[in-house]
Amino acid sequence: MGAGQPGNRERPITMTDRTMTEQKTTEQKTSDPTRFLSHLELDQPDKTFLDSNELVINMGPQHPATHGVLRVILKLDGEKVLGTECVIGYLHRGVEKIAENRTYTMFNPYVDRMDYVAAVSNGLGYCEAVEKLLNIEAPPRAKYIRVILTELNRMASHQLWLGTHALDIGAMTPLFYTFRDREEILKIFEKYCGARLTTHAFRIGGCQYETYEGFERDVIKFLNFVPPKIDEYEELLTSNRIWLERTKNVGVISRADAIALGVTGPVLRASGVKWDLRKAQPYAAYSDFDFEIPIGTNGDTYDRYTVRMEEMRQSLRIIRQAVERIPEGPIMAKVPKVIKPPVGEIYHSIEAPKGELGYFIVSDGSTQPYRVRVRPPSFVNLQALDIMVRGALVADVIAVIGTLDIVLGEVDR
Amino acid sequence: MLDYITSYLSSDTTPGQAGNVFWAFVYIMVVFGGISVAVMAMNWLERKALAHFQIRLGPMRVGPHGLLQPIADAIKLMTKEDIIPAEADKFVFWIAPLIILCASFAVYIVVPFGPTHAITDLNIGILFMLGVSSLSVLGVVMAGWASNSHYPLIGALRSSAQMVSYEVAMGMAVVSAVLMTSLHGLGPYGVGVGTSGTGTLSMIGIVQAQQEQHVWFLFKFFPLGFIAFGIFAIAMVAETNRAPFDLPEAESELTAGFHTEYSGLRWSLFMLGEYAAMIAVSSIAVTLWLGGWYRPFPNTLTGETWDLVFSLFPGLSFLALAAIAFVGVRRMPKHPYFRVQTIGLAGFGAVLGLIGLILFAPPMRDRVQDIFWFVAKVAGFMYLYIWYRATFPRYRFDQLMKVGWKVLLPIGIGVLILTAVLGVVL
Amino acid sequence: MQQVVQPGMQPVATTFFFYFLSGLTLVSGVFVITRKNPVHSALALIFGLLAQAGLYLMLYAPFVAGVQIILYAGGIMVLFLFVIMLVNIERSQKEEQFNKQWLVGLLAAIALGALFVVVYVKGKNLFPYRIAQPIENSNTQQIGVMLYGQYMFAFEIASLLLLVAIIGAVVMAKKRI
Amino acid sequence: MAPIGTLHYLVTAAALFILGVIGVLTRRNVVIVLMSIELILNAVNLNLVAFSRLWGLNGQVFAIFVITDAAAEAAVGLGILIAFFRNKETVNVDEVDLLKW
Repeated sequence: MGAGQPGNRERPITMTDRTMTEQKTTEQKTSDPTRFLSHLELDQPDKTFLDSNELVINMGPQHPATHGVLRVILKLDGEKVLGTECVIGYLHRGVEKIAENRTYTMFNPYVDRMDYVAAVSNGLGYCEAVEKLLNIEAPPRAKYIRVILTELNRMASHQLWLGTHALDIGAMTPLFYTFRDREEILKIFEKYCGARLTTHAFRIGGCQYETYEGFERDVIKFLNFVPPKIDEYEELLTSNRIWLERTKNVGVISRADAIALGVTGPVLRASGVKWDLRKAQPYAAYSDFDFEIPIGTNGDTYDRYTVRMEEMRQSLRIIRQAVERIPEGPIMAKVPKVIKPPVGEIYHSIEAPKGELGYFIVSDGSTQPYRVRVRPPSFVNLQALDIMVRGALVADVIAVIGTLDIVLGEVDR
Repeated sequence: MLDYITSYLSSDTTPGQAGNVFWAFVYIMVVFGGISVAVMAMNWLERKALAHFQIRLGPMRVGPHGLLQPIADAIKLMTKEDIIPAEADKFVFWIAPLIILCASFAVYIVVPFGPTHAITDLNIGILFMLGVSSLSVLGVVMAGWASNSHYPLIGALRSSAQMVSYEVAMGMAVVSAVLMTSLHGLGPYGVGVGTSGTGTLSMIGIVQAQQEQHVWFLFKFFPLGFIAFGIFAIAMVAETNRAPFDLPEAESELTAGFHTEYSGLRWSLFMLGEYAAMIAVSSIAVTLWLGGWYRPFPNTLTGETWDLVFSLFPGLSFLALAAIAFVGVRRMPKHPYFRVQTIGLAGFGAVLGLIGLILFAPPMRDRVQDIFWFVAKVAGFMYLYIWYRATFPRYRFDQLMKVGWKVLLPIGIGVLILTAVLGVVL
Repeated sequence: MQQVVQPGMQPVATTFFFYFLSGLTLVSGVFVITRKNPVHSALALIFGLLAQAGLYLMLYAPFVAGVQIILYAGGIMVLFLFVIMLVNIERSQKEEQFNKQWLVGLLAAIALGALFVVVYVKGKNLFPYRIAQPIENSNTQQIGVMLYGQYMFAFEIASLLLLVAIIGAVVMAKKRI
Repeated sequence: MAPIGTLHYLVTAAALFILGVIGVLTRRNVVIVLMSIELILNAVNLNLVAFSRLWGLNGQVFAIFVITDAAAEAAVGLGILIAFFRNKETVNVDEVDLLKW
């Protein structure tokens, strides 16, 4: 508006100006941390549809596509997203506080309830952290079992992600296909430890259970069963024109931004950073196996999709190697009956399906941890939502929430 | 009075044209009742077929293989509490589903199920159909606005923009088909010969033109008919707000779009309207490009033998359905719990078989044939709708608009011009 | 040009339908100008337009009726509803609905009405009381011929007008061009 | 009852016209003023079509032109309305008193 007023007329831009502004923007892009803040200015009065800053819409906490109880406040200009703000905490159960009143062993099942679609990974991270604190090491057979189950769990988590992500974008059918195949993994879990979702498979110092009769056979059967199924998902989606249009160049996050925000996991790798804790800081028995880290180039939703699809295949590779080479021996290290770690603190992180899952445990020498702090990948990755969707359309917000692969149990803890 | 009723039977025109109020009323009842039943059947079929696409079983509990599920759903929806939001505009909220329903049902006035099996034949038939079906946009907009809520409003804005813009491309495709009624250039098979040079907008006239020219317009001016049909087939999916163009009711984004705030009977009216509109646009497509009630291969497989063979199809298809039902009966678990269901399915199969046998009788055979082919073609489209829904992800709004305005519309105009040129040149 | 109408095509109960449809038109017109809520006005206008399409059908103008439905009810009214949704009508509903000169306006309109009455009463004989024979049953084709023949220039001007209107509307409504 | 003649249609059209005029002259809401203009145009159309029953098809052709005109008018009018509303936040016709903004 004011374009007709004198003095407000724009100065013709010269060449130097342009280069200067360009420099400025690039500089700003890398250094200014405030651009990560959302500028919602929610206290401004809600005006009408025609204003540039008018429609504030609540997506969630009851919404079919926010993967649980995430509430995203969207500021919209028509369909264009001007800014978002995530409101979390609807699933907060105070897991970290509970830890302070439980013994180390008693707290173990609680971590399963954080990322409930990847409970095995959570347990692995916690057990390894406490083991590190106690300065003991699980026996090799236990490590191999842990790797097999964790990778199976990664498969399950990615399959669930794929199904729900595709459903968000409007393709209904992959959901059922992935759930059919995830069922096979859950059956193995059920046979192993009796639980399907919140498995509580590992104990501090190793595994509680020896593998059941026919475990290897089941796993090999699964390994032969699932690759054609992955091809089937890809057949439905990868070359689908609409899928490509919906995912390519949507929710782009640059390499620098991803690192600056602390994003990890497939989201980081899709932006072209080759960072996988299984390779970078090998834990459990991962150093024994041969596998690739798939990375993307553009950091868009499509790259994240391809990275995860490839990760599924790599997981299968790891599982195959582990099952073939699984050593005999004990499954439990010598662990004191009452776990009383020495005074000290420890940070241990693993590569969960969604990214870096870290446990920071402070011990005061008693049977209960003084403080447990979890670094949940979903929580950190969720930060990137705002920068990924700003300027995009409402439909892209859904796609990006799906591609971030968040689990609200883990975000809220 | 009896004369009045029977006199129509010997005439060869639609009741609307014959001015026979009694038969017009009968036809209206039959058509609207039939459409309602078809919507219910479609509901069942969609859930069942979609389920089998998705390795599920779909409804299985209510009746054998869930055959009574639509009835159960209808009863549930009718008895459900009908919620009107406190801040909603009551009157507009109330009338919006009715507008959609009326718009999608009024279209059937001119749908030709056979040469005489239509309620009436307007000489602006196709214009009437397009016009009336475009009225459902009003219902959508009003529903979204009256709900007084953000999601329905966005859904309504989306859907009105979508329906209006796809109507344009749709109109182009329709006009090129209408043009073909007056252009008798040779088709690729050298069959497009005719005498009269007058075009028509009447639905029956369009099918008769195809009959006279011995070609479905789909194959006329070979690629052109196909392209026009393709444009229409895409635009009609967008027009009825179905996957992959179901943005207005994209459940993952807008919960349910313009009918988010509706419940119970009113919601079911929306569904009824949506499915009726799907059948309506499919019948436009069938009439314009697939020869309407005309049987397949009218130009190559001619002669009395073929006529006889094709006239057996209605009966055969019902017998096939009956056979499927009896296979289902055989595969029913032999448990007392399933006895009622087994008997029900067997009865259903018996009724289907009986209908099939009746349709073999010569007088029935000839009467029903037209309707059968029309319905079979429309059913093919219905299956396509389900197939799309099972296969495709959803477009984003800007992409949808791009497809409508930058792809379909220019191609449509091009096809229209080429059709005109070819028709004059050939 | 005069063609014998098939007996079947004679409209049924013409008198009743005429009074019904014209009554509907007028009542909806009254609603349009009296409702507070523009959406209700638009709804009334839509019904009026549809009733008028019925009147056109009674006048053997099926093409105009079709165009009326497709363009007016399906196009222009959607545009109206769209705009009503965009602008904030909450406030305008609370305000005074009629302007300060409403009495003058009403008087002027009544005067105009009186003029009409005078003209129609005086010139009653100009219009034959019975309606003329329908020109042709399907006159859609003839309208097409006229549009592309006799009225070719007007037709082109109309298309130009639409183009100008499109550009004008975009220029008006867009925030930044 | 007398058979329906041209005059019946003309009277209906005249009444509709006057309703439109009343709407234009008395209402304050721009949207309703625009709708009243549509009423006026419709009254004209009804006249044209009624006369075309008597004197050939020219009336119907003109009715189509009038509908075209109405579409153009609605598009431009509503465009102006949106521009106006964006600046003044009102749809009140009394407040349209600036020739520029």
